Amino acid sequence: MNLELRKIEIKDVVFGEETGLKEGVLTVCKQDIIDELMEDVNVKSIKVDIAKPGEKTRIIPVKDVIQPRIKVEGKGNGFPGVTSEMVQLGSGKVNVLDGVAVVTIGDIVGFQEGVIDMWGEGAKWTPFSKTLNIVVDIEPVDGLDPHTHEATVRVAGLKAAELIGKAGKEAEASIVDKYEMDDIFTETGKYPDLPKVAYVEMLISQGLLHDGYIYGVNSQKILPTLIHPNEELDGAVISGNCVAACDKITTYQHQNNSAILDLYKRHGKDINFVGVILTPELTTLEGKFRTCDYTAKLCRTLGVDGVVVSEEGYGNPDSDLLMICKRLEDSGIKTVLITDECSGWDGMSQPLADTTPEAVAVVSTGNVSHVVELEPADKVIGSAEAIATLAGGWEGCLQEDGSMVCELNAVIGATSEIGYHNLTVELY
Amino acid sequence: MVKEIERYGIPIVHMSTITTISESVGANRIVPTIAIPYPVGNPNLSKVVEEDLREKLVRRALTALGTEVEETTYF
Amino acid sequence: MEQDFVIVTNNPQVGKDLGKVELVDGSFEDVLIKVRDLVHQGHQLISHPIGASMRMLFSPYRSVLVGAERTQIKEVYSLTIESGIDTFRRSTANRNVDYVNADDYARIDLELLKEAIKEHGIIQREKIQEVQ
Amino acid sequence: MSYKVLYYVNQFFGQVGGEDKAGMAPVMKDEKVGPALGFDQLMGEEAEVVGTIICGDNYFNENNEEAVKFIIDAVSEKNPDLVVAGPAFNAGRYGMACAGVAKVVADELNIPVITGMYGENPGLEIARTKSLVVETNDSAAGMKDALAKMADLAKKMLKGEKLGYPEDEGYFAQGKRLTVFSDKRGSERAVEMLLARFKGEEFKSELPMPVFDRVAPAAAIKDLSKAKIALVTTGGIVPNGNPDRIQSASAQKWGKYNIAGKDSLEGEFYTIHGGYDPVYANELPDRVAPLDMLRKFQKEGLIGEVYEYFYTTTGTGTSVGNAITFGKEIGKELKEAGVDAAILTST
Repeated sequence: MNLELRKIEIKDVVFGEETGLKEGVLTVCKQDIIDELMEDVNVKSIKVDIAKPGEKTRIIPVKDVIQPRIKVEGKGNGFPGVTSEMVQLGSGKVNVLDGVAVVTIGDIVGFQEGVIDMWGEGAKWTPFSKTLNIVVDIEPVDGLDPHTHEATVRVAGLKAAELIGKAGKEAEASIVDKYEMDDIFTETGKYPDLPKVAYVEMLISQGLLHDGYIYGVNSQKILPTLIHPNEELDGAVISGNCVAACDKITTYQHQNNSAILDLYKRHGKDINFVGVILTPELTTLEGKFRTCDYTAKLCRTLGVDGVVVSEEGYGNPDSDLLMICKRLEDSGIKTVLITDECSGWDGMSQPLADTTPEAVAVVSTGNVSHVVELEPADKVIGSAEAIATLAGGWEGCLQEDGSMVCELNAVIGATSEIGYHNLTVELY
Repeated sequence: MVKEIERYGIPIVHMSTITTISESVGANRIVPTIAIPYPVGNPNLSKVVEEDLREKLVRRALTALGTEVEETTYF
Repeated sequence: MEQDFVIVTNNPQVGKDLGKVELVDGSFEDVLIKVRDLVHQGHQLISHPIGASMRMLFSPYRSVLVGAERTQIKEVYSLTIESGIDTFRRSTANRNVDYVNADDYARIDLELLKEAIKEHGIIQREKIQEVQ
Repeated sequence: MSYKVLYYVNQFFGQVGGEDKAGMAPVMKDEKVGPALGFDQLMGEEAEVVGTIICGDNYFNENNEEAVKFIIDAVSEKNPDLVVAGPAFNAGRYGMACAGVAKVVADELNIPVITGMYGENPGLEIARTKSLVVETNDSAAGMKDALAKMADLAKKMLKGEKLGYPEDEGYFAQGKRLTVFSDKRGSERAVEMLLARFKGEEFKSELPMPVFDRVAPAAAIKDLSKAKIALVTTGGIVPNGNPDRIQSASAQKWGKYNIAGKDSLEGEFYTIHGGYDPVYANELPDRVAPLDMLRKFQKEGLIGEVYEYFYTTTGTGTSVGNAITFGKEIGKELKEAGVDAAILTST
């Protein structure tokens, strides 16, 4: 497969009469977005806002983050299987509005968290404080069942990104990243001496607000499956997750999966990157045994020498992560895990829910219970109730000057377990 | 605990239900037992049968103490 | 087909229509302790005792599937429920239960429970086919 | 401004006396005694030792409540910026006392503590979580080095400087996992770690799994019929009423109970273990700690005798550090009592 991600550097985003792109400034017509999204009968109202790096703005509760793009050569605009008809992704040329993100908010349940602070202390902890964020607040009609509610908000975000992405159709790219990888046999023919490496990406697959989708197929319904890295970079995987703010993989992070990108960088040089295995994190133990066995079997079938495994979420997925690790190491496959940890406020607790001696190489992306202080915002996009939920975690977390203390687990992407962010943990 | 006691040169047998834990804490002689709430017993059995079971388990533990081992061994 | 599971729950929204219910009059932690006692007696642990995010640990409600009959005491079940209880206590040490959103938690717990029952059902059907 | 330091030593380093004085109650001296003098000199202008607490090791461990109260009062009165204890080298009771001082001063008074110990000192597991523990030699021959390292780190602590990594600075990691920013994102670190593994290069896991060392199996009992066997449990079986108030989980201590003349534990013992349904053990505690069967075998002559004390604690949630300490303490008693073998039951 041969995919070109052509990055168009966006310097600023403004509202205007017509959506378009000129000299690095993206103009967004609010009404266009509202009209497009209101076509869904389940949508009651849409609000659109902009949040830029450095502004004293807080966005909450974030549901998903999506990168606006348009395919300028080859098939597969939008998100095939979800917002457009099914086609094979992974090839062609895509114009990417680099530096812009569509951020959807909308509380499906009252306890949703997921905060992005665009300035100050809070900005350090989330990768999405560095993007120009077009925030789409989606309110559905009353009386929707929660499944339909979630789907409405999810699809609205994807459509908004698609619409905004169209502005990049004619633009010139400043950077062109090429991703080219043939079938495993051809690649191995080219690099016979390089160690073969697979990437196992685990996805929360447990039901409402805890889902991921591959070409629109709920990952709960699949056995672990092999996918070409280009397909994921081209939009084949999207997020249906509304909890686990700090360590869920947003759609944006699937489109720009850092583990895939960093393995790609070494492809043909230090390693032979053979593919991505998407593994559901199920909820029953028997289901977990089955998917973990199956994942290890796929890796063995591919004849890999090493695997990078990334987790999504915290709690029961820790079991899957370590079971996969044990099975791989037992088969002689060198394994590196990426996970976050919960070592308590003081960092003194046992960090993972489970342990296995086989997990000898682990990257920690941060302590989800690490406590950070967020100053009061000048402007809140979203819901004040969500802040109350965020601030209501314990006595004294809301301070007199209006600042609040929260755990990293409320901050979007803080401890991303695909290693998207730059946090780590050191032992003192 | 089991390891620290053995460090004094005292042979020790670990009667335990979760034997993977027993192995990971370094027990050298292990007798797998019945269940967590009743390792050396089984209230679901009749009194006579339970007595017999309990006697066998403890006898096994004593056998373990009287047997030379090189590595983690189950009795 | 005879239902082979019991729902251990403190969630008032879980109805008998889903199957046999062992209603726990108590907290999330009390549900886990009840599950532990059943696992210790030889009930299979069907669904994982804790959720997939920190947020769901602040829920006042939790539902867990265990086997209906005492079958065999398996280490993996004991270890999983023990570590689940440990994780729960560790993660919520400094946190309050989020009662404000109790109804939403109940609703989501119910939805996740239904998915767990479905997932369990698929596996059971496969097993029956193996036997045939 | 010069910082104030308060020093803690045992009877030996406090120049009161040896083992015969180990029972002495704590005293507060306004002068610098023993290592406090050397430490004071090393601190130079930056800090001054304003007093030395001297306490007998046995007193501290046996009259813990009184000792702790004395420490709280003494430290509150002097209000130092730092408390220094030891170094205790490999002296177990002294190490436990230093750990006890660290715990109470850090938890109750929120004043930093520094001490020094050898890696196998039983006090280390508690002390490292409550204070900065400098790694020392196993005997007082290493006093000079130990004090120099302690003084260096003490200066940094007093000035609020960031400490380097434990392995570079010569202290034991406190087990505190700090979330910090890295110059590389997580995925890049993961790929580099995998490459290091391929090349057989050294790499550092960012989340090390707990490691368990092993002990060579002790020799088997040659003649069981002459053996004295001890019964130990982590199942939380205690005399009715739990006289020693052993915790139902995350145990901080163990208990020992005389079982001479008892044919079983039934009726007089029950379980306080928080990790399982207690119904079955309460019905018959011997289902957890099978004294009745041992007695039966004793009568049959299969074994020589059952040791007159039965040892117990709870296994659930108990820290590895405490488990090691309990094992060491119990093992020592068993050894001194001439016990030949032990049965440990766990739930």
